[in-house]
Amino acid sequence: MAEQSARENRVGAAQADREAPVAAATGASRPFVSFQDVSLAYDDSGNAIEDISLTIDEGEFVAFVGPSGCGKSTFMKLCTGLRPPTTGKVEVDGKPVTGPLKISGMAFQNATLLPWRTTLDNVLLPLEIVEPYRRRFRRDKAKFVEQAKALLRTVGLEGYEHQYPWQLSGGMQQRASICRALVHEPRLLMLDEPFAALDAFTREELWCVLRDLWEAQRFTVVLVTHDLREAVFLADTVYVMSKRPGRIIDTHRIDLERPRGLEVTYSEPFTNLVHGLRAQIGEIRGA
Amino acid sequence: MAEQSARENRVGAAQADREAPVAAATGASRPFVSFQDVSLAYDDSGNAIEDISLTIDEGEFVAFVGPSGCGKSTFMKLCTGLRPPTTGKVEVDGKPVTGPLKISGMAFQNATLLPWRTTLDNVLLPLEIVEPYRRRFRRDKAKFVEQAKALLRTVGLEGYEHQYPWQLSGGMQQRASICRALVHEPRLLMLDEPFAALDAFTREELWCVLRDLWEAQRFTVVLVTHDLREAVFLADTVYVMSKRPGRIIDTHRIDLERPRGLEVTYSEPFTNLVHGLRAQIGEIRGA
Amino acid sequence: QETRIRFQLDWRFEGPSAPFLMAVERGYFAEEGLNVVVDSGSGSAGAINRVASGAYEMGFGDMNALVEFLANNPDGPGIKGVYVVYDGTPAAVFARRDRGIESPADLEGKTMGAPSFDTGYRAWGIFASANGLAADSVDWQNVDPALRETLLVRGDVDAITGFYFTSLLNLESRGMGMDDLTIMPFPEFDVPLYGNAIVVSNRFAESNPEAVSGFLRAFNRALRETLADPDAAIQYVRNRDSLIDVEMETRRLRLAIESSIDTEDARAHGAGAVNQERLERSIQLVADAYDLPQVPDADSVFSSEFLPDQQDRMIFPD
Amino acid sequence: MNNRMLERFAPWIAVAALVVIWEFTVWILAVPEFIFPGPWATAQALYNFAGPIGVHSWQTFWTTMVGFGLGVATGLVLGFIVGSSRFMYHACYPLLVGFNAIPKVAFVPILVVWFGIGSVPAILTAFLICFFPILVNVATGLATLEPEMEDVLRVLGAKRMDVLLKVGLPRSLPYFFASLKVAITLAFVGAVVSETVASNQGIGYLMMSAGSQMRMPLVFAGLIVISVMAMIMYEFFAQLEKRMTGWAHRGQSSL
Amino acid sequence: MNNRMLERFAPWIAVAALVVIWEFTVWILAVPEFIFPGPWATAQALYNFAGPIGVHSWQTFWTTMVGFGLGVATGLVLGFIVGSSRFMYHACYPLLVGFNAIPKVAFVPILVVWFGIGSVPAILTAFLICFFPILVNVATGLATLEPEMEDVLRVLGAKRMDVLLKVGLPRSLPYFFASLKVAITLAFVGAVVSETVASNQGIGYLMMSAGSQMRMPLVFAGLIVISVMAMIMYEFFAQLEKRMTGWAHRGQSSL
Ligand SMILES: Nc1ncnc2c1ncn2[C@@H]1O[C@H](COP(=O)(O)OP(=O)(O)OP(=O)(O)O)[C@@H](O)[C@H]1O
Ligand SMILES: Nc1ncnc2c1ncn2[C@@H]1O[C@H](COP(=O)(O)OP(=O)(O)OP(=O)(O)O)[C@@H](O)[C@H]1O
Ligand SMILES: Cc1ncc(C[n+]2csc(CCO)c2C)c(N)n1
Ligand SMILES: [Mg+2]
Ligand SMILES: [Mg+2]
Repeated sequence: MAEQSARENRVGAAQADREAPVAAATGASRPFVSFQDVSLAYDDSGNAIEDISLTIDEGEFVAFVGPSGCGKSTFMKLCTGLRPPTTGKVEVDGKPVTGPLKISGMAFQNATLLPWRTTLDNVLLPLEIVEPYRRRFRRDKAKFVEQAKALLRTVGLEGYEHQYPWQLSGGMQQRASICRALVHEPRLLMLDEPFAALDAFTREELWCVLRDLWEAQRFTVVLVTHDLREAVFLADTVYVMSKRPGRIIDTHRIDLERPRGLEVTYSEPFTNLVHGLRAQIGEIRGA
Repeated sequence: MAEQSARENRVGAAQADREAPVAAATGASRPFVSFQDVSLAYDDSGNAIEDISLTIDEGEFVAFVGPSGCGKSTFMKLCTGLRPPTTGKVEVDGKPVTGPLKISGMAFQNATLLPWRTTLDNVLLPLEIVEPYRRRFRRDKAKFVEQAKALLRTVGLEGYEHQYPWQLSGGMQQRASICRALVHEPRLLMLDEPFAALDAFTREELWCVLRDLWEAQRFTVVLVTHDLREAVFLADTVYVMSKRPGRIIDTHRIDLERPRGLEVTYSEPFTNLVHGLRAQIGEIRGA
Repeated sequence: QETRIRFQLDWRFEGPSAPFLMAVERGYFAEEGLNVVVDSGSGSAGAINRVASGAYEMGFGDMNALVEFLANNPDGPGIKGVYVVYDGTPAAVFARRDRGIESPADLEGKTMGAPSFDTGYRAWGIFASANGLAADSVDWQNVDPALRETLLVRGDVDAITGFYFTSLLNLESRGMGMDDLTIMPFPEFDVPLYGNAIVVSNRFAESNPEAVSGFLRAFNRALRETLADPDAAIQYVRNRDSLIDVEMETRRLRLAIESSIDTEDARAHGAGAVNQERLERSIQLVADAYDLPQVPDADSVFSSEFLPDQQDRMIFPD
Repeated sequence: MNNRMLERFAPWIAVAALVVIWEFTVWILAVPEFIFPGPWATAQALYNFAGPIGVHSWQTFWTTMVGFGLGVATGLVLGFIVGSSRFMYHACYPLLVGFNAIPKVAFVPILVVWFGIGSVPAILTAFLICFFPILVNVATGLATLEPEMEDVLRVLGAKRMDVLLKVGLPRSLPYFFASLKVAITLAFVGAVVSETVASNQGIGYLMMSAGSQMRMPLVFAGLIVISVMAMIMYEFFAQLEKRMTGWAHRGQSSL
Repeated sequence: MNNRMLERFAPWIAVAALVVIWEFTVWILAVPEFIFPGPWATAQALYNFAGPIGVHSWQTFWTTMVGFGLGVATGLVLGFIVGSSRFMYHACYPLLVGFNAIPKVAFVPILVVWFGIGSVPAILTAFLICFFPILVNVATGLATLEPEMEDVLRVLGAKRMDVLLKVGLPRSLPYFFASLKVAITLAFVGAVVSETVASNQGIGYLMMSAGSQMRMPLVFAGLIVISVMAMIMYEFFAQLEKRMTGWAHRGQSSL
């Protein structure tokens, strides 16, 4: 059953999927992020991404996969408004994106923790900036600190709250950075290869943490990853991007039942999906 | 496929006109790196790694795996002399390590390219520092540039030589950093999660590049990775480290025949090894 | 109802400022209904500027600089002298005897040092023509006031100009005494210029003529006591600035009195006053030597109307 | 531990070395006291006039501090403005450089006319002379902020001001402190120079007055006192810096 | 394009604004010319004395440049030493701060005595006054080098010198240029101040001499000329900086 749908997707018209995205598990879906013919050229060396058109529903969990340098991080920057598109239109929550959004949280590809702040203070940063936390920050500091500590605990950083980022290992920095992206409960969560520096077990543990958070709050997630199992396990939709200039060349709906447990990764539909994706990316690279 | 073999050939060609590689230890092995009861504590929060005793032979390819934060990068720092051990003794090439070695090349966990140098100049950096290249650098610059460009080509960065690091994607930076570690043909090559930011295909391609270089020159390689398939595919010996404080809790000899082709990764002995390792690491974490 | 007067000295608190400080401390100004604040200055010419600018009501500055100011700023704020203290300009030439300089004529072809604002340098043309010397027959070196004596002692220059009672002391402390020097004070070499005078801005003098008269009365009284007992007067300087070298300042005060205050003219006409004819002549000389655009009127340069009576100004001890 | 001891005593060792060199130079070149007094004569002057020197020092110290405070505030604000807008950068920088190439003594007479002689011209001169290095380093810090670090805040929808306060300033803090070291010395120079022209008090007055009486040991005593005051301020900032920018100096520990 | 034009003209707009403010201030406060001449009187003086001003400017310019060159070299070397050793940092920094708090005019007489009247004291004063900001920024750059970046070279067995040259210096280059901006202004101040003490040439002499003749417009013309020379040097360094530290200013383009 699932195998069949995977095959359908691979063969099926990407066009159709894009125009009519299927509702996220809740049922009623509302377009939240929409790209219309978006291209971006950093300089005169040509487009980094090209002609991207897609819609992400509110509460949808999407993943992007594609070869290194294809423009995934660039897509993230466009989505959060860090960069304006060279051509085309980006809309989030019905409004055109003119500058950085106030509703997003992002874990960058490299952790970019601020070296003058302890891990805890780094995680608290969004609460100092984003309303309505900002207004209450001084008053409710103790509460916020508790929240941040709880979050750090879930990623296994208990006891490192008062360490500076440079005192953490690469993987620990990355985990702290994930906490920073989550702490203010953003409506749009952007994760750029958030688990790349982690061992398989920690990674899978964090998949579950993320899954549970998402199940509970149903924010919109955009995940960039090179781990196809990760993409399939977590996402509702997986977008496949081509080599530079990056275009969306395929869209896979992942219909695995939710909530998904780790055991699903050993199921056949899952492995089929992963292998399908893998083969497709292999083709792209060959092309 | 054809493209890949062409690439491999080019690597080989670049190799041919280089210096005579260090005595390739095909059979006769000689201890090259030796750790005796080494521990390191960064601060008073306790040991980061503890009681490490091991020997790495000249020309051996070893891999380290272990949970995030267990001390793998710390081990690398000890090995290259960037840090002195708190207790114990580190010897490389028969001499105690008192400061940074002059015979090593290292790809750090985060790319750490110098932002004021173009990609090409970043790759050339070791040649400006390490003897005997240093002495000849001005004279033979054109030749060195050719070598560096060839190396960049093998990792798929052709055309990006004159870009600055911040104009590259995360994975591209990491690939440039690998080139920088290789360009001066170090006798001891240290790679700290070098392929973490790459998609599966680029990654496997680079496995082969690394394998071929190693087969040709038989330098000593220490690889840290979270990808168990990577460890098993490339290494002669896989060391498994425990949670912090990191100790070596197991050593796996990988007896897969060399040279190994990518098809070996689908063979049963390979998958058994990977699963075995995986299970073991799962236990460590559980403990 | 006290009248407030900000008073600008020509220089730091040194021996010659004794009468001003004495008048403050003994309450002579207060007795005249004045509240006088005395500030140290940074040059006899600078004092003119500071009074003219309105930063100070009165000051102690160089008459020749005053002439220059009036000539350059005919439409500017008026300022005038009301009491000449240094009847003869203290400017003097100090020359090295071992360079064969015994008289003005010997200065020909020599190198002389002075700061560019020094009266001796500015009025050099007057000195030269009065002594039969071509004005451009010496080379001038611009040097900081604190450096000129050092350069003379080291022989970098053959002669310097400077205030008599300052340069002499400075040279002596560098081991060059009267015996090694040919000293040519301008007044003794037919330069009739006046030296420093008490000056007042016209604006203040017009609105507070009584205050100006009162100031001069009080000052005149203090000057009399200073002339009578310089050693005692120095105490008032010391009280204001405890860092001074009492012995040296006493010496400076005595030299100032001998060379510039207690002159024949002053003894004859009383301290503070000017000789109208000499004043006019010196204005003309300054106008020529300084190359001024016009010659200020003698009445705009000095006014005797605020001076105490002549017999009150006969203050010189026998 | 031994190393730390060495560090603690390093400044004293250096001072001692300097005094020895000074004495030795004066002795070997037979420099006369009225040009360049030796440390001994200077120490005597310091001792003999300790009282008045103390009074004058205090005057110089507080005027310098007020001017310095103004300078820091102005330097920060202008640095902010210049560093965060390309237009202001291009418009203001050349002018500011031009302004700062003017010896500030030239302004003292004007200040005297407006404010009379005394503490105000000294404060203002100290201020005018010392804000520029701060401005330059703050502006440079903000203008060279890595976009990656900026993005961390921008992605949260932070306002420009937030970015500057939370990333720009902390990041340029080591250089801000560096500029304080330059600025404090200039502030002292400014105050002292102003006092030489327009004051009855302060080390500048003392030096001028001693200089015109050719008492070079006293002049040098004044110079020493300025140096010492500046060094004390330096120590103060060094402590502050240590607490606030330890993260930036972490490399040093392993050297 | 429009933006770039605006940037190009920004300094001229600022200069024009300044002149207007200057004229307006002089006019509204009715400041007399003998204290603070307006731009018109200054311009006239500039025009009327263009010849001598040119000669004096050239003297000041070249002495300043020589002194500045020495200062840059010394600042770099001392910054290197101070920035790369904790011991030297602790030993030298306080002393250097103390030294720099001393107004350099105080040394001019000594320099004149040792080197005679002429260009040498001006050069040396410019040098003494300008090396410190460079030293401070270079030292700070080296002392705050991220260990991660250092390790890139250290792992190759690079000598300390290599690390400093290949990583330390490039990394602190933006701040090195920042310090040049401060240093060039100080160098001009130093040369001019020295010329006022003992010289027959240079803008310092011209200003002294004009000042003693109460020709304030000419004094101000001198000040303007110094400013302009400093601004020209600034433009020169700005061009150099643009070529050499573009990588550090990359954030600005997107602002
Ligand atoms: N700031 C920049 N200036 C110029 N070019 C850039 C810049 N950032 C990225 N690029 C280029 O844009 C392309 C896409 O980069 P991007 O970072 O989006 O890739 P990516 O898909 O995230 O790759 P990776 O998986 O390696 O992180 C690359 O070719 C890169 O060289
Ligand atoms: N500079 C430092 N100062 C203090 N503690 C440090 C420092 N660097 C690392 N540590 C600590 O040492 C431990 C081991 O760190 P290390 O970087 O070696 O881990 P790792 O095995 O490389 O982990 P990862 O896979 O996440 O990169 C961690 O707990 C970390 O917090
Ligand atoms: C850094 C610096 N040091 C000293 C001075 C002061 N100055 C210049 S000229 C002069 C003597 C005037 O007769 C004095 C005291 C300054 N402006 N800037
Ligand atoms: Mg990326
Ligand atoms: Mg690591």
